[in-house]
Amino acid sequence: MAYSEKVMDHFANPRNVGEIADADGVGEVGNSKCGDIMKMYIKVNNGVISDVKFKTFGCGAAIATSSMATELIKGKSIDDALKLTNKAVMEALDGLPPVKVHCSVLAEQAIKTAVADYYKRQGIDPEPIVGSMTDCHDFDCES
Amino acid sequence: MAYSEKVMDHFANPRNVGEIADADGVGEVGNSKCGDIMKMYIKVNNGVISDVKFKTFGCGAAIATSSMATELIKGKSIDDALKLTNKAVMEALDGLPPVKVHCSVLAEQAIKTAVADYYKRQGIDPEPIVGSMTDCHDFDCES
Amino acid sequence: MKKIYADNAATTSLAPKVLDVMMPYLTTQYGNPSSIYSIGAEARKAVDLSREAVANAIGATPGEIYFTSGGSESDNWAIKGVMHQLKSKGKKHIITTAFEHHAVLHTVEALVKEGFEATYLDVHSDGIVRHEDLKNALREDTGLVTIMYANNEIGTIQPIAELAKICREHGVLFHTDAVQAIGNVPINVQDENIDLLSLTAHKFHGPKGCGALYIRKGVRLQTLIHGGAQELGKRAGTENVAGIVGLAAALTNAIATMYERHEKLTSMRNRLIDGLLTIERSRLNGDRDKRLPGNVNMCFEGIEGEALLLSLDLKGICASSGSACTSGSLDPSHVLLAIGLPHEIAHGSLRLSFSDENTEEDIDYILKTVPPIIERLRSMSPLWEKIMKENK
Amino acid sequence: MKKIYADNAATTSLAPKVLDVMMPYLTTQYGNPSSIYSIGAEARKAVDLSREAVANAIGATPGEIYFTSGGSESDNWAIKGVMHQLKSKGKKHIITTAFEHHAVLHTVEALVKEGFEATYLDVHSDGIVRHEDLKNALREDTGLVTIMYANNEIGTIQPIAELAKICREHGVLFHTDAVQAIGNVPINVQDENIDLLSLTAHKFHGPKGCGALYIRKGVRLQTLIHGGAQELGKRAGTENVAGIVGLAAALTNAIATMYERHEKLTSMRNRLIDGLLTIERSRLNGDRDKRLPGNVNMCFEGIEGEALLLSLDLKGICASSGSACTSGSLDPSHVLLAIGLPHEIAHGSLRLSFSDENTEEDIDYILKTVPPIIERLRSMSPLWEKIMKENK
Ligand SMILES: Cc1ncc(COP(=O)(O)O)c(C=O)c1O
Ligand SMILES: Cc1ncc(COP(=O)(O)O)c(C=O)c1O
Repeated sequence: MAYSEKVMDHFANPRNVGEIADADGVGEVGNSKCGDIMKMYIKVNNGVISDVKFKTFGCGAAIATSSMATELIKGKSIDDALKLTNKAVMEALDGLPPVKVHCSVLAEQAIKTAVADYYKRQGIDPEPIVGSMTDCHDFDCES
Repeated sequence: MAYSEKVMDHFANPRNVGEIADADGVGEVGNSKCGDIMKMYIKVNNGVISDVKFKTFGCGAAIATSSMATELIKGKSIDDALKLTNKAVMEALDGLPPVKVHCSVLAEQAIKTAVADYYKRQGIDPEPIVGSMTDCHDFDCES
Repeated sequence: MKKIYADNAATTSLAPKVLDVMMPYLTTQYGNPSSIYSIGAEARKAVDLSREAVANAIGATPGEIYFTSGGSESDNWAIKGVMHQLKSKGKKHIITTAFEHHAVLHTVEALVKEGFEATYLDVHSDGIVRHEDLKNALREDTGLVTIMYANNEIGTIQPIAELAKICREHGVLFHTDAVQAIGNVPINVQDENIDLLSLTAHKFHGPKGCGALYIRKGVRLQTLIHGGAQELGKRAGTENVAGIVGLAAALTNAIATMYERHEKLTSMRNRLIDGLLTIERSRLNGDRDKRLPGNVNMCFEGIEGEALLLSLDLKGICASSGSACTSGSLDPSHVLLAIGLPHEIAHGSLRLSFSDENTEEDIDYILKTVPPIIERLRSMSPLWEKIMKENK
Repeated sequence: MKKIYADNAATTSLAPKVLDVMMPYLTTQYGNPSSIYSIGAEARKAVDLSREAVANAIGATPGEIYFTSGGSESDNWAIKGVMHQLKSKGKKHIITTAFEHHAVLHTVEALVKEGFEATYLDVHSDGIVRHEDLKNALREDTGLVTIMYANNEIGTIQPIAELAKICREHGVLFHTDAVQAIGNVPINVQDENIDLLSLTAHKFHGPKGCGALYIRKGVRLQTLIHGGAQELGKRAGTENVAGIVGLAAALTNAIATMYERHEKLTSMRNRLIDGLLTIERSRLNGDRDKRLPGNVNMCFEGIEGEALLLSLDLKGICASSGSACTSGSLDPSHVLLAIGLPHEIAHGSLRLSFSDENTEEDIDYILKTVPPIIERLRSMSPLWEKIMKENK
């Protein structure tokens, strides 16, 4: 395994844990069968993500990627947030073991799902902007 | 492997090595393909084996059993010599490793062959007295 | 920071006095046991004496003990060796359980791919095989029954003597993977009608990379590793002399201290189980009594095993979970699924396994450390949130 | 009494500095590499670094190195694994040589029993395989060619790069048992087109019971030991961490010191050969130049190998003979028969094999000790008597 120090730091001291009661968008990805569930709450002001919180059921990498992903999008514009790739999350964490790469994908998807929810609440069809969502099993739970 | 001290003693200091120029009986058993050849010379006086010598090509156990066998029959009557079993030789040597048991059989056969030769030289058919001889391969070179 | 090693079912420390016994064979006594000269003969003697010691430990004779590279090789050899041997006799059926170690399960699966057939016995919710199930599964063409002595995750101990007796009565060979049980429970292959038994040294304070297979006299099986005439001509390879000597010393010691250890560990274990069960929505996996003295296996709803283990590691506690984190698979433990747990609960298991080296203070520390970790993880778990909502 | 260990082809002493590197893993660093907590991660790191070191030593990448329990397992895995994999593709033919180690020969024989076919290449009187012979033996259905890098008895080195190139050109996989060669001659699996390569630690001052198999990326073969996900999922079993670390350290050291050792041993070897050849009716077995630097293998007519070895042991010299004394077989060496020696001569062979630890004084002592022993044994040999008579 051998997680990087960054991963362990974000696991031991996750940033932005919690819920946002009056969130503008909420996204949940993964499922318990797969072993990981990420739930992300965003608050949007003038197209900027002014606040973000998460709750995660999952392994160390799942928690750390959630934490890092929230850090990376907090204060960013929605457009920038949508550009966040799982690769960027991994890099920011100084890498992940190969078997844990899917966690970073999950984090990326959680953000997109929350943004999609935000657009939906705005009465905007999210699909052209965010793309279609896959769930845990679609990106290979086993790898 | 682990030969007993007795075996090592008889290997390092074999008794009765050599030839008897005017032997009364000579027996050779085994063959070089099998890896062991024993040649035994006996001198007979009044039905007693007054002298015995051997030459052996073969492993440590082959040399030690030859040596011990000659010790055991020297000074004995021919009848007693014929009663010498491979088991008695092994016991006198404090045992042999299982893969080396055939060497003691070879020693027994060498004595019998020498005695048979003695009888033949006396014009006596040895078979009723000594029994028929087998060679190395008959008692399983492999075991 | 306090360090507590509570993963003795994964591997154990090498006992210093076992290492002492090994040291000559790691230094001056480096001879090859097959060599004829003195230094080789010394090594041969060491291997022979070790074989005798292992035989004595399980009620076998030395000629029935074969040294291997560990439990996995022993399991593979026993199962493939017997089935390949019996194939020509028309035997193509294997009976095992759903919660065997992968060394057994994947071996059986490999045989199934070759055309053999397998029946997986139910292990019920308590993690114990029933002898009626075995009786019902036996077929005319059953060649081998392989059932582990004690499970490596939940520690449940199987009624091996009973199961093996049924096999003996039906003329079917019986193998047991006793890797977890040996040294912890008394085993006698004669009394218990066991035909083949696997063990590995590193589970009882011996070295890693050395195991043994007991093969009852008269049982024929094909060789797994062909070559030189080592191990009575049945398992080739220059002997791991130091490993073999260490295995025998460790096993001898484990057997000698078994009863007092059993008592001590059972009481520690029970106290820990009782303490952890006070945590909301926790459960003990596997029968509470028919289990290894040093095994505790719990599930805590709403949290995931790896996160729990990492948190424990940060507090100095080495433990493990059912899920094979490093195996590349994210599936929850096949053992917990076999005893009927749903996936989401099976993901949150914790195994704590103890040896002689653990103390009551370790239990105190664990009991103090686990609850706040669970609370923290649950506080950030959307699954826990859901469970709480549904049950309000 | 002087003690000279001259059987380094059978096994070598564990180098003290290799043991030093192993010691942490025999004491405090006892973690299971599959475990998630720190002590497990340390063990994992040690295994990973070792894998890297072994890869570097032979020009491979870490993902191509699989640790095993030794040379025999590696040979078995490579040969059975490849042939069982290729079976479904209609490949059923194996090419090997008549003088392989039994770990290869008996494995091939086991496959032949299963229905595979084998061709044994002639090794000629010099103990060297000819590439024309290989070319002629290749068939449409040849799946694997396995030829040892250097022979364990007579030390002859095969033209592996040449042989492997032919295989590559014909799309046939090439395995080499490099157990005796590795660390003694430079080997680069890339440059030499080797697809699979076996090695074992105890032949280069590493520990017994630990080896490796190089499997070129993309080469598929079936698993020999199923179970846990160790060794990239291809070889199950808790890793022998200390052994693996020791293997890597010993190999690294062997490679680093190869050239100076080669020079020193070659000169010692040649002096010994010249000296022993002055004995009446003696002969050197195997090519004089294309041989391992530390290998001397002689036959002395009229005497039997074991008696010679015992006599040498009494004088403090540890050596070996072609005949497998302890194997229960009294057959003379299959290697010597393969190079065309008649049985009675093949019975009388002596192998002396040297390592870094040997000195010129050892050679002096051996040269002084051997002739009187030969004389004594011949004086009591009826075979020698015969030879002398026939040649008078
Ligand atoms: C050429 C060769 N191959 C294979 C082996 C087997 O190696 P191991 O004894 O480590 O299994 C040996 C030595 O024993 C050998 O010399
Ligand atoms: C029940 C059981 N069987 C087999 C094994 C495999 O043993 P090893 O890792 O020594 O090959 C283990 C442990 O790893 C085990 O717990």
